[in-house]
Amino acid sequence: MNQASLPRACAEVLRRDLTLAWRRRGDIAMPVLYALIVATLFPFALGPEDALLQRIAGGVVLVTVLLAMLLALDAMFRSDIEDGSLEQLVLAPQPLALMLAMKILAHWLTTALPLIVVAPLLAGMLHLPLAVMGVLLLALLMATPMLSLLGAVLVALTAGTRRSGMLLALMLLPLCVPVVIFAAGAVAAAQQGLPWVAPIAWLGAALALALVLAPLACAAALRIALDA
Amino acid sequence: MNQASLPRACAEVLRRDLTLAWRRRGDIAMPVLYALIVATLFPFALGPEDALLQRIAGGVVLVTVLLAMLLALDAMFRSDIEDGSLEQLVLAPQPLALMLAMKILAHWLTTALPLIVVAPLLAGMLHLPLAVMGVLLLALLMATPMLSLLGAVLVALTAGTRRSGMLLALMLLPLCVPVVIFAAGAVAAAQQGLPWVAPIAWLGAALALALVLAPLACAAALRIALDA
Amino acid sequence: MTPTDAIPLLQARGLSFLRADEPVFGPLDFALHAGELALVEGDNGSGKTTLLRLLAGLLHVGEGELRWRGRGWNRDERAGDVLFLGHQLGLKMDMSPRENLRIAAGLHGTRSGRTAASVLIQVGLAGYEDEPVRRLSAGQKKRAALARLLLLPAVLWLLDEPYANLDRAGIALVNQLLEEHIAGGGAALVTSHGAVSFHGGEPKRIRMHG
Amino acid sequence: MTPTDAIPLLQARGLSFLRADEPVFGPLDFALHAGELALVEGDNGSGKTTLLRLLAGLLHVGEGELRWRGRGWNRDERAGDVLFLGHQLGLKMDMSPRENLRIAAGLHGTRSGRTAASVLIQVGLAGYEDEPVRRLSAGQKKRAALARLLLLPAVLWLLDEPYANLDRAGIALVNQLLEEHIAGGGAALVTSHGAVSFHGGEPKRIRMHG
Amino acid sequence: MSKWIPLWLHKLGSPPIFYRFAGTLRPWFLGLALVAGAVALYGGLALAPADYQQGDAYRIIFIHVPSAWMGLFIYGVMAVASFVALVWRIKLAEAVAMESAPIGAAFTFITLVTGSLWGKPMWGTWWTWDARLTSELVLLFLYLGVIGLYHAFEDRRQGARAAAFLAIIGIINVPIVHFSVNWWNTLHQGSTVRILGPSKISASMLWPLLTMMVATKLYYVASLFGRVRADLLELESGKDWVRRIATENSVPGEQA
Amino acid sequence: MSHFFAMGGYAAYVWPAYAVFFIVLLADFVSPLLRRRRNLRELRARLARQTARQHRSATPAVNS
Ligand code: HEM
Ligand SMILES: Nc1ncnc2c1ncn2[C@@H]1O[C@H](COP(=O)(O)OP(=O)(O)OP(=O)(O)O)[C@@H](O)[C@H]1O
Ligand SMILES: Nc1ncnc2c1ncn2[C@@H]1O[C@H](COP(=O)(O)OP(=O)(O)OP(=O)(O)O)[C@@H](O)[C@H]1O
Ligand SMILES: [Mg+2]
Ligand SMILES: [Mg+2]
Repeated sequence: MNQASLPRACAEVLRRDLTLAWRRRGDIAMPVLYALIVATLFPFALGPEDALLQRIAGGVVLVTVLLAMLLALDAMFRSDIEDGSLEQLVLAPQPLALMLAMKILAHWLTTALPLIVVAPLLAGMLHLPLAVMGVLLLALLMATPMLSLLGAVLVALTAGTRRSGMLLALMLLPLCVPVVIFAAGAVAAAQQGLPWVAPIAWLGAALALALVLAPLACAAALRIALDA
Repeated sequence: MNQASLPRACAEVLRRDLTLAWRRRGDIAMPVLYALIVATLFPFALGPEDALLQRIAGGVVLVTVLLAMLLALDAMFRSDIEDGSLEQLVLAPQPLALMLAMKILAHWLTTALPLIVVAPLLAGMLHLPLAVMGVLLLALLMATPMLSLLGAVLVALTAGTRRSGMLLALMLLPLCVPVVIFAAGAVAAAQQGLPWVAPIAWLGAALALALVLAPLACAAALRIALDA
Repeated sequence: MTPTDAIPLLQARGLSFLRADEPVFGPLDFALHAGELALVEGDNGSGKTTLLRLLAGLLHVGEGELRWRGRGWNRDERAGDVLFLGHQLGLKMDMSPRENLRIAAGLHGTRSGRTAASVLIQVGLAGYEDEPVRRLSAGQKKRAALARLLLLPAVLWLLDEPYANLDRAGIALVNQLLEEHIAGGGAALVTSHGAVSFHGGEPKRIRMHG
Repeated sequence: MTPTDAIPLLQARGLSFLRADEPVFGPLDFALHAGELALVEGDNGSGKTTLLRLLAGLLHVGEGELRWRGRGWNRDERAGDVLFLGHQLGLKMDMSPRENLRIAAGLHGTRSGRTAASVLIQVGLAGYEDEPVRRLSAGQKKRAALARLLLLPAVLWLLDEPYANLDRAGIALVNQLLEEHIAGGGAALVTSHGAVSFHGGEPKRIRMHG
Repeated sequence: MSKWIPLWLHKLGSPPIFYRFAGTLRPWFLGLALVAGAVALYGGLALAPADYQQGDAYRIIFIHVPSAWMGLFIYGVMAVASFVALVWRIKLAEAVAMESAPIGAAFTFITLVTGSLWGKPMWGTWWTWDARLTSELVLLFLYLGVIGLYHAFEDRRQGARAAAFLAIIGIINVPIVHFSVNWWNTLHQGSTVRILGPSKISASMLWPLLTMMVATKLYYVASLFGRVRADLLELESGKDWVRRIATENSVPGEQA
Repeated sequence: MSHFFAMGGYAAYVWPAYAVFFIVLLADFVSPLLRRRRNLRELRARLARQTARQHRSATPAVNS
């Protein structure tokens, strides 16, 4: 009998989710396209005035990326619940929090990372100054894992329900308000030539905390949500 | 044997979808909340400057309502496909296009109508002038059924795939760019005191066309999608 | 006993379904008359479900020919004559069995003398008429779906594994439903792995392999 | 033959599960020893599925007491000892049976001398190892799930209607799996409506009603 | 398990006892709330003089501020009850937590509406994205999230536990939202018009305010008791004591 | 009296505020009463259904 080792289990879960994402690579492209198109709609809806667009560029990119992630979040556990493989994961003799951390990592790699890669393009389309771009990317690198982690906890809570992603949006908003404020604050400060390190540092601290606590909370939430 | 009559079948389908929506009335509230939340995020991301918000209010409300509808669209046939009742509807001895038209109507009533009701609130929070509100509502009344109808055709096309709502967003957004342009054009014109009837009239004409063609296209798309 | 001289309800000649240009099941030839029951037999993966979905009109004919009452194979000819019960039961989970039947009746009409209430008692769901289907057990859900067979008018029943998830009483119920339907001049195609103990004569068999 | 003097693997005393404060099944008392098979019997809706989900640890005990190897009922005690196969098979539709097994092996470990390939041949999926599960028929999917039982190490199997959707060869396969498992000192709880023809002695029976 | 909980508290935790207890106390709380409310209204609307700057518009304060306080206070109660519910699986705590949420949401909603009705004459706008206003809106969303999650579950107790979890995550969030929003607003120079400092308020305005605060607290208890009673009937519908109530109250003509 | 109702010209703001306060709280107070009535009614219906079920299981069981 070959005992299952913890590293092997982690690797297997991560690998599984990445493989599944790859099999559906069309779906990876979707958040990116969604963000692209929403960013495209704004000039149509607001009129193509460069100064106005530039003024709102940072904020619109942030909100767009956030919405795109929100859409993808909903699917984080859905298929696993539907086909019963989440039950199997919960029943496996491995620390659930760690397994879920792997799933969250895979989710971030497949949804947030592509969004971060195209963010400069979006920002460029809305005429964000090049100098601010670095700060925007840094802010996204801090903010998106936060969203993945917080989102995972909430998705786990809704795991036992048949609700759409809307409820998730409602629950996530209060949690992501601080994240958006800090991220947008950093970008705005950079755009005005003010120091922007403080908000980024705050985000970093919060991220470190979330990295430790969110998987545990996620596991607890999942056990509550499945017990019906 | 009691033959099924066409009016009864239509009424039954409409009634069914409305009942189901009522049983999940939480879900009806969700697009509304989603729109509220997105509208709330913008001031956070852009800063609470009233003049700026007023300038972009019309566009943001339009895009927001559109995104909220888009999210809800995805669910139009999903549960019916999953539990096999769409198959049963397709196999029923009734004109499929008409049955689908009823489903689309129910969907519009349960998602778009609540959004239209809260749109003035959203617009008010973003300081859209009161005088423009009427035009915004008129534009929404034209634009949202268009989206429901076009969306239904696309949802039907993607029915056979297991893709997420993203694919839908991707396919729908190019189609709704013209809708957004006309609707936003009308609102912007009204805001600047210019005549705004022409874009609304165009929207109305397109809507009339869609009302006739979309259910037929939807039925055809559905038959193709299920045949796999 | 079976009127082989009459025009068959359903006739297949060299029928097969192609997936990626490969036939899922070999060319099939069979005819089904009113008052006949056919068992579709075959191992797992031999194409029984595929055949039933094809006959229901959900999949299109790959090769060969299908005739309905001796005429062509198109939707309008068969409208209202065929009922299909697949792996997915087609029940709305948030509605009660009674409401589900009501919708089906609105779309298909009802047999004379049958009501949703009477039919639900017959399938053994008395007391569960107004419970959301979501709260029923696997076998109770199946029974709720079977109630549709009793209520709606149709000549041909296509039943994919109707016995799965049912207890002994449930299996006896399905057999009884089939016997009554056949005796009343209906016809049915049934896939099943379990032994079907059918009283009204030996059923026809359609073998999927070979 | 069954070592009733030894500490039972699983022991239930006055066990019941409450839904909206109503017991779904009556208080149950039973004990299961290593090397024993128990059939859970009951009509549709009598609570068989609920019992199995409870024993798997997905639902929490409502009233009464459960003991595992004579000690308390907590997750860490049972870790790795229990395998559950429910109505939902827990297979990823986009992956092949082989890949699905590989993941399960990563989480649970494997029995010595078993490999994914050998196990898939044993359940009759030779030739389908690398086909996405989505493309398998209902019975083939079930077999892919059964392969997990062969590959993973576990003492107690909880099988909810393992015979459903299987052809005769598949049913014989399940019986053979159970016999080997029992003979090797394992235990199993099985719900089923069909007759279970079990060679290694008469199984224990747990009646859900009365 | 919970030996250190005093016996009387333990007894109160039993649903049928609490049902009766709440049933007898509720009218008293309601009556006191109505009396206190009436006194406060008379003091606030009739006795207190008009404000020298705001005129009579300031009289909204007598409902606005107590409601605002209740919105925050009830969130605290909900979070504590949630914690108890999760840790000790006490059914009564679940009911208290979940039935507090709609009351808290109602008060928060009232705060928002009365605030904007006050803001229009004072600030010239119904709404601005001021820090305090915005955090109040976020608080409403927190409440709605808890309510929504609770109702999203088929099984009520499971829903209660999931929503209790969310409520606890939310209370960590309350101070974060508060501070971050402050931080946010000081970045841009959005200034708030706060004319009435607490120190400036005169005694004739203060006592109706405080009386109304007491009235809202009493009302909260009365409303909570009514809601928890209804909830317990639902949660315990399998138990005999509920069936007895059901059959006792049966209306003739209905099948009992 | 009309002076009182005029609220120094702010009647259009003050009275709606109070109206909202009372209407919302009234709704909050009444809703559990209605819910209680409905629940008791449903419970009675459920009890009736249960007796119907017991009737059914009292008729001879098919299983051995
Ligand atoms: C939608 C608009 C408004 C909202 C959401 C709102 C919200 C709040 C909240 C949450 C509090 C409680 C703060 C605490 O106790 O920590 C509060 C207190 C208060 N509000 Fe408002 N408010 C609004 C508009 C106004 C307006 C227009 C005025 C007056 C011009 C006003 C005057 C006050 C006063 C005097 C207090 C008590 C201050 C204190 O406790 O120190 N509010 N408001
Ligand atoms: N999610 C649920 N919510 C409420 N009640 C449920 C739920 N699931 C099942 N029930 C009820 O609990 C009882 C037992 O259900 P369960 O699924 O355990 O039965 P079962 O013995 O597995 O039946 P079957 O043989 O039909 O699968 C049934 O009466 C059913 O109506
Ligand atoms: N969606 C699909 N795409 C590709 N191949 C499929 C698909 N569904 C089924 N197949 C393949 O077609 C064949 C027939 O499948 P079908 O479901 O009709 O079998 P079945 O006779 O119903 O089997 P069972 O008794 O297991 O239900 C199988 O070999 C299966 O692998
Ligand atoms: Mg099949
Ligand atoms: Mg079951």
